[in-house]
Amino acid sequence: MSFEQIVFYFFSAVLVFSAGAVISVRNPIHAALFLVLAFFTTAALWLLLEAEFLAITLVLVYVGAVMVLFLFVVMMLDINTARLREGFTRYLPVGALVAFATIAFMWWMVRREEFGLGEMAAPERVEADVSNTRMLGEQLYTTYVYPFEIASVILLVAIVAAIALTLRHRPGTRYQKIEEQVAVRREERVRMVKMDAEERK
Amino acid sequence: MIALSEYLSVGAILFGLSMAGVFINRKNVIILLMCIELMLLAVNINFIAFSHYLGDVAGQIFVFFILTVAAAEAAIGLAILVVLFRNRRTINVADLDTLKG
Amino acid sequence: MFADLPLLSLVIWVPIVGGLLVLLTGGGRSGLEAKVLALLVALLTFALSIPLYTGFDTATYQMQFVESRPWIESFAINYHVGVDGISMPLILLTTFITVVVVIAGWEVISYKPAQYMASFLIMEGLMIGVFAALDAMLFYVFWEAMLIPMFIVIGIWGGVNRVYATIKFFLYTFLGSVFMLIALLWLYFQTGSFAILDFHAASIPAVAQIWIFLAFLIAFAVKVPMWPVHTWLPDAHVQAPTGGSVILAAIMLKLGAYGFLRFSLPITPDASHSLDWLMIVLSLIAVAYIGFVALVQQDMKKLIAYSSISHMGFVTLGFFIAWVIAENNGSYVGAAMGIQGGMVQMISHGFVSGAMFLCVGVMYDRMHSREINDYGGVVHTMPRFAAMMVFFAMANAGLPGTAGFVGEFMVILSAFKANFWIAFVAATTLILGAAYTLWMVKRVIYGNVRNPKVAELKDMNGREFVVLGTLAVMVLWLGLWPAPLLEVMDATVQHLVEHIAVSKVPVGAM
Amino acid sequence: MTFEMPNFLPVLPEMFVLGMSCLILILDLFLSERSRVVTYLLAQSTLVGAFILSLSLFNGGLELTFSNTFILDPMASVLKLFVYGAVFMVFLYSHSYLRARNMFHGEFFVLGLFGVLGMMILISAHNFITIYLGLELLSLALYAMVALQRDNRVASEAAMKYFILGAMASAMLLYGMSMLYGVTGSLDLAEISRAVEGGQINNTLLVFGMVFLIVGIGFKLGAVPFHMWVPDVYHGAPTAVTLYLSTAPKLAAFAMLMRLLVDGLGGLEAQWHDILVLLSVLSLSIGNVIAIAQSNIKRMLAYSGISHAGFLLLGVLSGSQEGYAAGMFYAIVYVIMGLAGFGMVILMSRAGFEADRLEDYKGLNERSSWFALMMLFIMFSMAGVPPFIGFWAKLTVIQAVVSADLIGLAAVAVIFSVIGAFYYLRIIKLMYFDKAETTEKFRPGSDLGAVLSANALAILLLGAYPDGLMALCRQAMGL
Amino acid sequence: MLENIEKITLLVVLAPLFGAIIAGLFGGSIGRVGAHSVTILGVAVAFVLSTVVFKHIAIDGGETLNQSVYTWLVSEGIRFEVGFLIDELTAMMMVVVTFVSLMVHIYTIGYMSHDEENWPEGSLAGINSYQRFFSYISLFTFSMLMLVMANNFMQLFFGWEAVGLVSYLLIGFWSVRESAVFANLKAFLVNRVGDFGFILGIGAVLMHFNTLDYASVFNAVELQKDLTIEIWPGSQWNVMTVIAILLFIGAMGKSAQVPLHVWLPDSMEGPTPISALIHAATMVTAGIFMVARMSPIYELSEVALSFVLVIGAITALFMGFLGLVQHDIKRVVAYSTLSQLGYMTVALGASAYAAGVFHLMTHAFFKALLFLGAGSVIIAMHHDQDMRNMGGLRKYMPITWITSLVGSLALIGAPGFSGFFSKDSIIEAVHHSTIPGAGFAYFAVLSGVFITALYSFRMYFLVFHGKERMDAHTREHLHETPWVVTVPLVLLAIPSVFIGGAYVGDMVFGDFFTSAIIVAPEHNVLGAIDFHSAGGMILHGFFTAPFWLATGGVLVAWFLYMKRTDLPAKIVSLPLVKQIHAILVNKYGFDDFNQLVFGGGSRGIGTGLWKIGDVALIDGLLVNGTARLVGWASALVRHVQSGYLYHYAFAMILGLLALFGLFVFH
Repeated sequence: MSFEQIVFYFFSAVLVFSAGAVISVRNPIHAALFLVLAFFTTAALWLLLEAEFLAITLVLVYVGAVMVLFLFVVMMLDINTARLREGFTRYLPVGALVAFATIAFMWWMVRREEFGLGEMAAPERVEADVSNTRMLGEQLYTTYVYPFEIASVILLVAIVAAIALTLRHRPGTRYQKIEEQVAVRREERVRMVKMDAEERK
Repeated sequence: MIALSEYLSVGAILFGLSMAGVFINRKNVIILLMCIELMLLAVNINFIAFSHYLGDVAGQIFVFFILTVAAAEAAIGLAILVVLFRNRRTINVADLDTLKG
Repeated sequence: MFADLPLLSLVIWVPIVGGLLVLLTGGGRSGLEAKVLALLVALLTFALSIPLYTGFDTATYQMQFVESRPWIESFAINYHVGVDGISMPLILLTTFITVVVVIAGWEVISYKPAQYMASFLIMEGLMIGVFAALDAMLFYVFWEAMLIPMFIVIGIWGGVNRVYATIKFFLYTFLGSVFMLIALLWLYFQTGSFAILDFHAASIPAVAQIWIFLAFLIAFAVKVPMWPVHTWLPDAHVQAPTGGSVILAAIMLKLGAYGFLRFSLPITPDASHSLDWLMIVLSLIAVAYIGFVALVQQDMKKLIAYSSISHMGFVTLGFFIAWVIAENNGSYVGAAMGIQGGMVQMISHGFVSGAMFLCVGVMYDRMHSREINDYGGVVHTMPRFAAMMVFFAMANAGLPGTAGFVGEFMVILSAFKANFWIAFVAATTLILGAAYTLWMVKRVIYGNVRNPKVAELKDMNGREFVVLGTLAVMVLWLGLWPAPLLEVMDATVQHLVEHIAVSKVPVGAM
Repeated sequence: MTFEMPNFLPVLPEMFVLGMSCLILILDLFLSERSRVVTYLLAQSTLVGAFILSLSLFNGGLELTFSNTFILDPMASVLKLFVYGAVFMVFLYSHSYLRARNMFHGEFFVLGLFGVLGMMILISAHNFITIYLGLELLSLALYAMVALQRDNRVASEAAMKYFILGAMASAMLLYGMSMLYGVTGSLDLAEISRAVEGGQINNTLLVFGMVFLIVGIGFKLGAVPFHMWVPDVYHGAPTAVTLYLSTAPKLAAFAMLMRLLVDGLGGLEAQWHDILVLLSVLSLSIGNVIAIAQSNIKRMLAYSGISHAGFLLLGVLSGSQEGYAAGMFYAIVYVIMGLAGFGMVILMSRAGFEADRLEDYKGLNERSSWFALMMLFIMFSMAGVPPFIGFWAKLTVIQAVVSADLIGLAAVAVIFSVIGAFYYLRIIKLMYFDKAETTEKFRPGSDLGAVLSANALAILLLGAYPDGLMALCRQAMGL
Repeated sequence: MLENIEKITLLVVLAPLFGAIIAGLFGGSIGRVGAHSVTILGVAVAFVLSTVVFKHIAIDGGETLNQSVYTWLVSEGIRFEVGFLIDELTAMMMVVVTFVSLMVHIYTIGYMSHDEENWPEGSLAGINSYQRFFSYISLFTFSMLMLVMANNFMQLFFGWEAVGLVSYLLIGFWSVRESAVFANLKAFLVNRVGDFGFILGIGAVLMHFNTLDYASVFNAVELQKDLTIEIWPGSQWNVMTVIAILLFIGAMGKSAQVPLHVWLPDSMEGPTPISALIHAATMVTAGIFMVARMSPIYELSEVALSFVLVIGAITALFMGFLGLVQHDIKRVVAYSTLSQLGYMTVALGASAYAAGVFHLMTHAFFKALLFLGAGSVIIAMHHDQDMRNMGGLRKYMPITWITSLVGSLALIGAPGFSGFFSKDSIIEAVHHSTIPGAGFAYFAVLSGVFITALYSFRMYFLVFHGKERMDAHTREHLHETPWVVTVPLVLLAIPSVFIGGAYVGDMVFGDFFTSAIIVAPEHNVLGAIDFHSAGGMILHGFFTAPFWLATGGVLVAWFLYMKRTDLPAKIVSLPLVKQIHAILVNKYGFDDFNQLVFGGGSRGIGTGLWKIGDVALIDGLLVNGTARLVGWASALVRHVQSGYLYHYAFAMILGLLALFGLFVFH
């Protein structure tokens, strides 16, 4: 077993384990942390596949931003550790069977000859001075400029949507409205009251 | 040498597991969101593996976009989650059964 | 004077447009505007349909008054209408009966009269469209669209159980016709056209013919209706308002029978031939089985409804007797008489059953009951009405001299030519028809007045008298001198017989 | 590496919509609650403008640009035109509904327009990436719109369900894309098509990938068994959003189906044909049968939508240009009918009253015979009764099926459409045959009433002259 | 020679129709006098013109007239026409029909003058019932003329049914009486059973001759006589036999032959004038007329003739018995009618058509006379018809008494009376007949003579002689009926006595009917009788069995009902007689059987088919069952939509797996 293989199998095993943990642990915070682990191991696998840029991005964007967001929401919502619901164990065997069947089938499909080394040999290692980032960038801004623009719109939509959904104007909140304060006139603030003098008792 | 099928196997198992996570999980919705992230991750592994073995950079480009979209998706998903929580004070999957039949 | 007008189109569209106008009037407070307008439209349509008869060339079987223009070019669907000796009398029947129905509903309908009248006018146009259409798709559109106003009529102005009845009516007939649609499409792909006359000319393999025939059969059998898909009819009739029952019995049932003549027989003569035993058996079941069932009905409308099914059995019997005649006699002589008998039966049944339903309606409007047992001795309070009712009952029982006789007579004569036992079973209608009709008459019209409400009945008013009287004249006229009707259809039917006598199976094919 | 300047002309409508959306987004910030109508008007003018642009670009030719990631062919043009039209109608229908529910904000329109953009991208996509991105743009906008009424309990539940299932479906779609990418080595539809037809590739793997694609497509169309979201989301979402989500996106979904299966995997027709047969039969049966048991009209229309999806699939699976044209015609007709159907729900509703229970339609004929008549048109059209347009849609589809010699399938389809007729009839029964619970006349706002009347009358008039629309669809398919 | 015979014949038919329409539609405005004037005028015109035609055809030997009035319809070149065939047979029938009808019209004026009493208080139907009655009987006259004058089967059937219709209307004329409206329904339905055979017979005729015109058919019978038809596999029937039997089934209905006779006694529920006109003189003899008219066909089938003979014989004998036990005066006459119709039928079966028709004619007169006499009694008895309440009426109503006696003598065949000639010729003819069944028939007709005499004079004695058994009130008001009643009696009595002697020579033994009736040489029984004139017959008559049998009958009646009036009751209580009596009172159980088997049976079948076939199977199982199935499936499948996200996801995965399994694996 070459070093590469050891690395591969190690990270793969960790990845699969952490994925399993994500779906099975009770505490969502633990799940999120296992997900972070999964991202890290995946990034390692991608490095094996010479996708350096994406591996780094995955760590930076996902671990650094998305998962933080997740954790933030978990904390913010103050969600209790979920109770196991009735029926979970009852239907678990069926669910597990289906899950197993699906995985088995998919696995069986991808382990075919066509994807073996015979049909698809591993490519030569690229030279060290070839920049994966540059390669991606060139493609991204030429051939895939149209999708790139769309992606930006998607992000815009995500922003708009997230704000529209969660931003709340609390009716009780008080703001200082400077322009109103400046523009105020005497009549608005002072009311002249005419009263008959009261007799002093 | 690691065969392409090895990577694909990892992707397949990961995908299958996360898919199973969606329906086996009867706890809170946030785990479902994580499962979605895992599914996309599995797909990404596939793309990058293919991209590597085909020697074609397009797969990586696609992964780039998937990552972007997944981030956006996570944002919206969490936003919906927040709205949901505010409305119902729960995000338990089993409680989301007002609409049925 | 009429030669330049697109008469058929006018006859189709005047009532539809008129109906929409009636709908738009909203009827006013009393609905009088709607009624008057509806009557005018119905009369106009009837007037427009008369030149179809006077200008009809009886010497030819060719389509007349033909209009054709492209409609949906993507699928070669044309607005193609025309009439021959088979459809023309039915169109006249439709325009005539609609006038009757409009008058019959005059003061009876107080709830949303505008919608009521509009429904009937629109239905009239659509039914005429069915009879006139020479393009299969146009036919189908009219055929299905017609269900809508009927559905509404039964549902809104019907009896207690109207919802069940009308939905049953709709779904039954809808189910029937969708299979026809598939058959029409299949034919379209064989011939490259939706023209019915092209379908007639197309040669079709035997097995395909069987399937097409069965598809048509479901559609038409439901409409006729034939046993065992007849059960919608009693329910629909019982629940429908009088006008609805009249249209249903007088015209809508004819559509199914017309379909056999226009589609099944000429398009799939070989399948009709090989399945004629089925048709004959079903027809005879209709005559005998339904006759017995009619006998025990307690509800007058239901009884008449069953009697309609039984009478329509004669129509289908007459249509499908041809090959048995040919087998037993070596020639098709006598087949035309069967088909003509069926045709006459259609027309006469239109008048007679319509009149019977109107009679029940006259009583129902006063008593709000259709139960035979609630009546008895009506003759003592409504003698003029009783005379009418007995007259129509006799016509229903097939008394010679009335319209009801002619068709049955011809069909039985023709059936005898085919086979003694077919005629035997068919002729049982003489007994059964008389039994159920006259037994009802006995219990309703004659005898002592048992129900105090009957004692307070008022005889027919002028409107009812006009309606029934007109129908009586028609029934009598058709019974005493049916020759003009036969003359109109003779060439067409002769041609049809010649047509179906020739196999359409392509030579050398299965 | 040189950068070739792409031809921007075909993308002009997309650019216009994007630009206008951004403009509205910004402008909306500065508008007071009372002048919010400007947002609405701008959104509508955006659609009109896009319509004009697309129409002027519609020349029957085929153009690829942006390195073949974008395609403008007649199908795309026609579908886009109807998308604008549909969304235009949606906005027309919704504005008073939104106002009554304090939802008349810019977000609805902006998200709506972004959704339109997503649909446009999806319709014009010629690359897996653009398909995916278009789909996601559309979906994200839709998820947000469903949850837009923030204090609505059911809406947020619906949004959550929609989101989870939608994301899962797109993940599956992606998995399928990855497999196809792996075996064909390209993301470009034309190249994939070439590779598939080249016959060098193992069929099993292609089908394996394709199955995942079909899951994604089926989900978007709402075909059984990937339909589970449809009733809950249609039911839970605010009616204005339901209106949006049940109409225009179907056109995009149809386009996606065409792009992926026909343009991309045309070589696998024999395989996807069988799958679509299964899906369509399931959709027809499940959709029609469950609809019968519904008591909520939005839910009922949702199930009816599922059955309509089955019909749409029937057209496509017949595998001929005629069939595709039939499917497209069906999709467009369904959109027109769906607009009217949900439009009626909106019309009937008022502040604090959703009018989504079937009983709410009791005795409508007494309360307003005109709108009862309009609803009658809509229902009969959906049931496929002539002379309404819905009939022609079913006809063309069945015709395509018959022409492919699938008579048995046609028979199944018509039988289920008869079963389906029952629940449409029930609405008519409620309106016409039942007594109203209130005798109060029903007088909706005249503008909304006019819109609905126009929509329903269009159903009738198009039924009388369906040729124009049919010819357009056939032209779009190169017939 | 008559120039305008075509127009005259048309007028014969149309005059009564005109009267009927006027009286029927405008009865209210023209009043009673108007109504009976116009109808009597119409029938009188018809009668006068009929005699003119009779003279022209029968006496002056005019050409047989075969004229077409109009074409009813044409189908496949076969013309169905309305037209007249006037030969001796027709001419005779026309005269008989119009004469009896005229008498009945006149008689009705008296009989119906107090008709309003028969209707309940406030019944609007009773207001113009008088006019309506006249309209009906004129309409009947028209229909009957159409029947006898027809020159084709179609019109024959038209007339056949039309007289049935009028009979129906008249039996149920007093529609307030449940028994009347039951009787008319029964009459119509039983007749329809006959018509059922009749129309099949017409079908057979059309099938083999391709025309319904008498002349063409009769010309072609020789060519077709050996054709066979397969009724059920393996049994070939001669076409002529089939046609003849089917047509005869029609005749059995109309002429009330066993077993289709059941309606006739019940038809006595109608007013007496129509019992005389329709149910004795004319309509019921239509069957006889028809068979005689079809003699060319019947002559070709010995099977059919035997059938006719046996049926007739059974009717003649067994229906006579029933007359013995009736108490209702009209029912006695009715059973005697049945029995006499049996005689006529026997004559037809024996190929003695002329004798049959001759008996038809004489019977028309004397039976009408008897009925009208009975009606006269009924009027006097204030519509009490029970003979047990009568007796000794002789001195109160002499004209009625005398005429009734004449009628009774004619009926029993007292030598010299017209009934004698006709009945004796029949008996002689049967005696000479050799076809199967002739022996039985001979026995039947001979026994019938005794029975006839017995019941006739039983009635006669019970009514006109003996103790006056009516209540005092009735007795006080007993008096002879007005002239409109008695004049017809007298006018009918005349032919009852004389017509037989006057025409027996020509009609039975002469060549009066040669152009109308065909008899095969081997069947020529009348030719075998060895006397040929009235006088000879009378002389011969005194020495034959019938005379003695009749005399015996009269004597027995006298003994039982005049001399020892206690005896009948005693005889009836004898062991065996008691049972026979019970059978007779129950009319052999025909009515009960029909009620039970046909009435109950068809209702049972109907209910069964309806409840089980339509309601349970078709509607319940198929139609609503499908709907329920769909509804059930809907409710069930609906639960899949559980609302739980994980179920939804699970469904998607299952769908994916299914697609894998089905399509990726192959």
